[in-house]
Amino acid sequence: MGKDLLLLTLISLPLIGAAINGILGKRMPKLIVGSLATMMVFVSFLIGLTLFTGLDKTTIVHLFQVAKFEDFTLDANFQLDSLSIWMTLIITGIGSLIHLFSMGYMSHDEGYHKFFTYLNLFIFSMLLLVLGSNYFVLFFGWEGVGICSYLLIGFHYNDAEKGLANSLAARKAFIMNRIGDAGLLFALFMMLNHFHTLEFVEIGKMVTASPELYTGIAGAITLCLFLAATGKSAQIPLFTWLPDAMAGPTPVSALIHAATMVTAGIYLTVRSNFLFELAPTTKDIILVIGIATTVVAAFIAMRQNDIKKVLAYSTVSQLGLMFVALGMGAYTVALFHVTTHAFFKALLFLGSGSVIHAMSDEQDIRKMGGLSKLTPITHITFLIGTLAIAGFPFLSGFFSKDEILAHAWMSSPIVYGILMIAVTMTAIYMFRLYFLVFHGSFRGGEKLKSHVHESGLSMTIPLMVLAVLSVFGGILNLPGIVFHDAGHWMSHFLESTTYGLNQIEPEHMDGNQSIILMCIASAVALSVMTWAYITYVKKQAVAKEDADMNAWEKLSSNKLYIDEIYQTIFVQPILWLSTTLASQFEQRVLNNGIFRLTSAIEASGNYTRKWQSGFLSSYLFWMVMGIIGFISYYIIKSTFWN
Amino acid sequence: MEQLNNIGASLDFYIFVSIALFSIGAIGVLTRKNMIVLLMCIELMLNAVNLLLVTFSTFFGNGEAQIFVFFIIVVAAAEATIGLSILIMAYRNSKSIDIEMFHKLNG
Amino acid sequence: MDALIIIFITGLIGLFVGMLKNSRLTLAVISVGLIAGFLSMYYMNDYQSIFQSYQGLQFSRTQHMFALLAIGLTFVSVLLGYTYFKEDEEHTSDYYGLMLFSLTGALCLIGFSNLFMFFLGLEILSIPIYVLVGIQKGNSLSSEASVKYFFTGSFATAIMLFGIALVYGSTGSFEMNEIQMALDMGMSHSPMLNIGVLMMMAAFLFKVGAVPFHFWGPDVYQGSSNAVMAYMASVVKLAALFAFVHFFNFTFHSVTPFVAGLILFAIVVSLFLGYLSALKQTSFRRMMAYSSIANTGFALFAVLNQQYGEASLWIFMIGYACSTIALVTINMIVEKETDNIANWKGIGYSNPLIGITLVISLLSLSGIPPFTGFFGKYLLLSSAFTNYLPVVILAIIASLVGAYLYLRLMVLALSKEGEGNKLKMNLTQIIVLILCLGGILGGWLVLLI
Amino acid sequence: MELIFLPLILGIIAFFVPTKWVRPFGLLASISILAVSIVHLINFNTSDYVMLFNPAEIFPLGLTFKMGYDGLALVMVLLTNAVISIILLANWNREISSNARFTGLTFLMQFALIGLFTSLDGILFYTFWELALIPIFLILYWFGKQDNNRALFKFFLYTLLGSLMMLLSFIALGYFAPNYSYFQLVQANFVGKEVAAALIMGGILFAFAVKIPLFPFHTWQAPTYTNAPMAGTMLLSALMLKMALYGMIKWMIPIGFEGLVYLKWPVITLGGIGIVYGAIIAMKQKDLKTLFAYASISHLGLIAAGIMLFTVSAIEASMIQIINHSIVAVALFLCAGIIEDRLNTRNIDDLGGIAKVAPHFGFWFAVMTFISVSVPFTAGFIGEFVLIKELFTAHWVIGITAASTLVFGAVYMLRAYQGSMFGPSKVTVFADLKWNEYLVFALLTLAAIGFGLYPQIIIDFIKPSIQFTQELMSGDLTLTK
Amino acid sequence: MSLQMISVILGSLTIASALMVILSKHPIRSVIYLVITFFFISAMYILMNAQFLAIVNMIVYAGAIMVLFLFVLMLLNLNKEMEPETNRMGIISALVAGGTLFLVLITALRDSFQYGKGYTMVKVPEAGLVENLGKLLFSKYLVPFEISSILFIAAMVGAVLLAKREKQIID
Repeated sequence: MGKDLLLLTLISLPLIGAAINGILGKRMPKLIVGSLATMMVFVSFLIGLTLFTGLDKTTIVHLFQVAKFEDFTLDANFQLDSLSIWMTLIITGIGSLIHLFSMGYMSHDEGYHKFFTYLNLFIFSMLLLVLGSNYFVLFFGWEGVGICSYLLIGFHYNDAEKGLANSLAARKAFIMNRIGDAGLLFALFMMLNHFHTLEFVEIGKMVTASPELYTGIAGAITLCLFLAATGKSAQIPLFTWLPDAMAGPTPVSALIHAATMVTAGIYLTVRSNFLFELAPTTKDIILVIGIATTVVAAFIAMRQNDIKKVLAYSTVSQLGLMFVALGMGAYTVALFHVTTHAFFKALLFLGSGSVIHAMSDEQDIRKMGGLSKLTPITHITFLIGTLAIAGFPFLSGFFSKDEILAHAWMSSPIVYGILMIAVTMTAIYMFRLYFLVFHGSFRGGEKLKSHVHESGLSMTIPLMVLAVLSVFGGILNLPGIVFHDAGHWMSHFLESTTYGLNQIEPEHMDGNQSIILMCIASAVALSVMTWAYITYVKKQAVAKEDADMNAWEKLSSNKLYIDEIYQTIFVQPILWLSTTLASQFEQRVLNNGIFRLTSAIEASGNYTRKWQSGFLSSYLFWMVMGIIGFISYYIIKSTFWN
Repeated sequence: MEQLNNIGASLDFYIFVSIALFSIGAIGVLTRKNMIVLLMCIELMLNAVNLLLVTFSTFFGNGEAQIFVFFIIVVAAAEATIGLSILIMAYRNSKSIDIEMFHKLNG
Repeated sequence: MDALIIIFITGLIGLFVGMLKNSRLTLAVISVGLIAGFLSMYYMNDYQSIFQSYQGLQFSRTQHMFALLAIGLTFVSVLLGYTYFKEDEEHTSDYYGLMLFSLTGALCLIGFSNLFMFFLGLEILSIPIYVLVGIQKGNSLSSEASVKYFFTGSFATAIMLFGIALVYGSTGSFEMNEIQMALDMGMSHSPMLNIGVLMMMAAFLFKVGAVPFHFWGPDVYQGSSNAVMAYMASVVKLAALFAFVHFFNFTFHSVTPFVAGLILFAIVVSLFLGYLSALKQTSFRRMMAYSSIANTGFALFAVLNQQYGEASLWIFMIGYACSTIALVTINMIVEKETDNIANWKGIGYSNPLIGITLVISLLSLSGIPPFTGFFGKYLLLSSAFTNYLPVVILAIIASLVGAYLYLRLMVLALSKEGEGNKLKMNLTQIIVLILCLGGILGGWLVLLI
Repeated sequence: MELIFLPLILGIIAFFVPTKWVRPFGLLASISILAVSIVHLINFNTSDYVMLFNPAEIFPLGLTFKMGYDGLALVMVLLTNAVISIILLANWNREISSNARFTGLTFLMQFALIGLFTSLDGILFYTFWELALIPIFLILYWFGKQDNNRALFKFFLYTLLGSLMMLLSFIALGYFAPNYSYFQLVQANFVGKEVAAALIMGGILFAFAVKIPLFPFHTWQAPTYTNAPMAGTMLLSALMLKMALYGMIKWMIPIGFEGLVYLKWPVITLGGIGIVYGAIIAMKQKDLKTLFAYASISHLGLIAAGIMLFTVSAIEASMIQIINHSIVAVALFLCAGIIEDRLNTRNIDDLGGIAKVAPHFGFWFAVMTFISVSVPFTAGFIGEFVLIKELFTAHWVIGITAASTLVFGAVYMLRAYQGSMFGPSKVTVFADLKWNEYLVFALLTLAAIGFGLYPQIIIDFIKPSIQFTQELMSGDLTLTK
Repeated sequence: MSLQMISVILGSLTIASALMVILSKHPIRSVIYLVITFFFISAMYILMNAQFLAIVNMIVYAGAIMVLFLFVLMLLNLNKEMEPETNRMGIISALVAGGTLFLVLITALRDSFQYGKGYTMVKVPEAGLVENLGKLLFSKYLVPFEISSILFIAAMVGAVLLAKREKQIID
């Protein structure tokens, strides 16, 4: 099998899985449905591995031409290079684990086959997104994942209590993503107008050949691209959909809203790095937005009581962190964090899924506690995930975060300082979450307690695999200072797609400095861990009820009122406009205006009729007047116009 | 001979008389309510036309206009006949020959 | 000439056949006579007439067409009237006779080439109509209509005669071509001639029923019977309009530009007044009368069009007349005690032939292609387009009001509520409907010949 | 020949078919018409101009009676025939399809539409334009709500006003060309008379604007749709409106491009306003049909604005979008019709939870919703993509305005979907889809995805026609037909 | 007394009697005044050497038509004062309209007056004679003459039809 065919097989397998499950799934046993879907993704992963090992240079696979317009063509082309294969591995790898997990998690659900259909579709779209060789195919994937996300968030629309909320959350996610999509579209238009192609490679060539020609337009394009990225990757100002998106089943949150889809924005930015490099202003904007997002999200996460909401805000915060890296031009670093984040965030979500599963769909951490004994595997894996995200030394998150912090230190101590605050907050809310869930006493009542049980194998195996990955993920990109030979393997691997533009390399950093930064980070993580242990285990502090909160806690637990602000600023005015236009302009001006006109015309018939009085003398009178008028016309005209 | 052939007044006088008769007829048609009088006024108007035509006939020394007058008289007679029979019929229906009484059809 | 004699004699024979009180026989005689008249008119140039042809009555190609149309429309009117006339057996033949006499007048009015024939034609056309309008003797509305028509008509005749006298006074001739010659030689600025022309125009506007001489129209149409109304709206209007157009396009063509302003005024006011007043009517015939005023407004565009005026008028009139006759026939079928439009409710839905005829007639009247009404309007408007664009636009707006009017009638007649209301139709009525349908659908094909 | 007259003949026959047989007759007849047009398609070479009627002589009034099709027209003919088959299929289980009058009128309308698309003579075009109005009017009147007179009058008079303006323009065109043959009209020379050309085209455009409908001329649409029967709405929305867009591409631009420079931006502006206006109003509508009507204003505003750019890509994209809109219109109004059939209401407030009781319907409605918001993989995406791109290239403001449809479209469509399908379970009994409805949905989805993945098939057909226009506009073209 | 004087006096008398036609309240008086008007007009015809028409005018109008009018008046028993209460505004507006018509006609035709001013008409003696008219009537205008018979037949039929008393309206 040639590479082309392998690549196409890789992409189409999930689609085939989706098709089979979609059409026949209802009549097939659940086991077959689930394993078919999982196998499809897993085989894709294996193919991806094959391609990964055999990767030498950028390969472009031409499938067919979608349409040829006057000055541009739209092609369905796919591109195989280090970046795309890397993303493919993450997607299919994590994806197959989560498929596996879902087989257990969703086993009691009615829409079992539907769920797997959607999941497979999602994987397909995601593969389109990362494997497309041009922005057009990317956009297909981009929107495709949006649709799948919509379908999966609203998966439990039938739920008696939360059905409405679920579907509303789905809608919100889709619409917010659409705003970002519009940005992507504009970027595409501008590219079409200036480059007359959407192929990454060709645009890259043009831009690198004569960067000075494109500096102006690159700014505009990258701004639009970044707008798209904020939509998909939940950055300020378009981040509010992601926490709501946790309404979906937990595997969905893990796969889509933590590990893969939300990183599409990062992928897009990395993919377009040749443009971003020409637009320093955009990069600054990205930096600022990234910092703001990471801090705000971390702040909000501190007082959330829904286990998944905490993780969701944590995801937003981590994504912000990745954008900070992007804003500094550290593309591979961002991708490194994407990778490690995929491991531990998927792990955390799946862990929380396991907890929720065990708790019979209870998500409020105030009702949990002391689960460490009841669900040991979940407990251990969750702990690993927590440690990884909090930056416990030598776990995966530690390395990736550290790279970002190092870059931040390089660029400006202020940035570093702010990021440190965010990192601290991350540790705080994560340990709070961990201790409240797994330690202390069970707060959910006896009845619930009797139901609590460890999840089945299909759920724990992914947890264990991911835990291993979370622990050892850092190996992929060890800091060069410390591990000279093994260091920065991933960065080097990805170099071919980042065009070797002027990236800041942490190599330039003083070795001691680097180690000091690492130490600071470790110290923070450890001290927060200790503090949290004291607070939540020793003192048995519980999450407060709303009434007892002080001002900042209220702010945090109410998500800084951002939803309400958006509602007031954007949603209400548009809806008001809609009603007003419909009732005032449409109804009064256009509709009634016309009816007034017609009724005026009809009424005027009554006036004209009055002339016809019925009296003969009047008729004769008017005839005489007519003749007089005629002759007067003659007199006047012949006197004055001749 | 010249003197003998002078028919009296100039052309414009006859035109004046004719216009006057015509207008008087029109005023009659407009003012009077009695249908028979109305009919008579219309006859008056037709006679004004006759006078005018005869005048022109004399002026042009051409007999055709007099033939035309002849036809007008014919038509006037026919119209008078029809008019009077309509009048009788209308009178039978409404017991009146006041034209003001006929205004059921309006609007 | 032959056709005229044949028709006159048929009328006379009809009067005598009427004594037998056999309405079918009368109809047969009249029909045969009309067909014979039609054929002799059709083959006019192909055979040697036994009568000496007369200078004052000559049929050019267009006049020939108009004459044929007039005979044809009379035939349709006769058929249409059959159902109504036969109930009044005493007078069946009188109706037919008068109608045929009137037709001879119409033919004179179409074929005239001197003012004698014109004047006589006009009178022969009108006088039987005065009678026909009032022939429902017990009906006070009918006699009122007759009175009104007669007095306004006589008054208009007087005006017309005064105009003729003045025209004669300034040109010295009653021959059309001599008048035209005199005008061309510089007479057209003479005040006397102009006043004469204006007074004749006033009388013409009266005959065709245009503002401000339209007042008789609604009252007379409403007061008369369906058959007579159909005849008036078709043949009388056709002949009068033709004479009008003929006068102003040939004889008075050098004056026409001068009076164009007045004609345009008449057009615009007729259009709007006609359609607007029609909107609120409840009597069908009255509504059609107002609609006829408006349609006259359209037809008057022909007066301003020297080149194609008569041809356009022909097409327009065939569309208008066929539609009107078809609608009047339908009205006759549905009429109960009064000709209230409410009677029309739902008849089109339950009676397919009526429905189709009605829809097509109304659409043709609204000026929607590919019906003859559209082509008529199109021809008239397109020729007026360059010179009188504002008026054309006004006419278009007015025709929108008209479309609304016709649409309402259509909607009423097609309403599903009257379902099951099957109506009885005579053979003659069916024939009339089909003939009209043919005229509306195919009349414009004449253009292609 | 048979392409044009088959519907007419079948339409007339349909009036006399006994009620029992009307349904199969209608479907079979429509399929046979479709088959005939497919035969034409197979024999068609994209660069051809196939003349169906080509009399050499010129009749009075400048009538030429030329009829024929190029790729553009053939695509429209196929669209018409296919959509009518689909509509009849969609109505299979409804009472209306067993009504001889409805079937007959539908075929008459098809006749008028095919005639319109294949006419190559100005007067013929106008004739068919008007003719199409009559069957739809009767369908709306007889099969719509009984109290719909006001809306109907508005619809009829509005369109008639437009038509009359068009008539005026055609009359005026007669002064610029020797006859009304399309090939003569396109060569009408307006050099030095651009204002006259603009006025003439303005008249024609007015007719089109009413039918499309462009922003201030749209008031007839919502009430008409609301009162119309499902089939009538489909015919109106999926076919009638396309007449105007086709007219813009085939007639207006080639004939009067000299004057259109004056109209270009006004129309694009109106289109832009329509996009936003329709979308914003659609957001709060409660009646599904009204909502879709306003959505339609939004969609068609985009197409109209795109056509007025006169660029090849924009016009090609418009054609794709025209086809897509037909699909969407049939789909959405079918959804609304299904809901109305089962529940006798279309008010979103009264709906909710249908997806729970009728999951299949819920699924297909969702698919249709996504098709209508132009997600990738559907024809709408390519069309919208290129249209917005071209608008954006012309001016960034209009580009951004047009792009708002992406977001707003998602807002109102998802709101409609969510409001009726999800949420509180107000609806407890809802018969799921019938076989014909399945089939219709499946066919529409297939078409949408097919054209979405390979729109080139449409472009290949219409490209010669559009290039013809372009060459005409650049001024180096001589015609012989 | 010159002919000119005679014609002026005749004209004035004609106008005066015509005015009396419309001014007299009594219909029968109107008829009588109308007959007188016709006599004066006939006299003017004679002045203009249109003897044939003068005779015809006398016979047909004064003799036949007016008698018919009188006959109808008698028949319908309308010889008493029939003028109902008159609408003053209507009268005034009618008078104004008629007067305006007169003035407007005079104004419009005043140029023709100048055109004929001082020009006394030259009589062509033969034109109005019976013989000449008869020749013209029966040669050039034979067809109109014959066709006018249709008019008479129509009028006759119509008059009989309308004026005949029907059975159903006798009561």
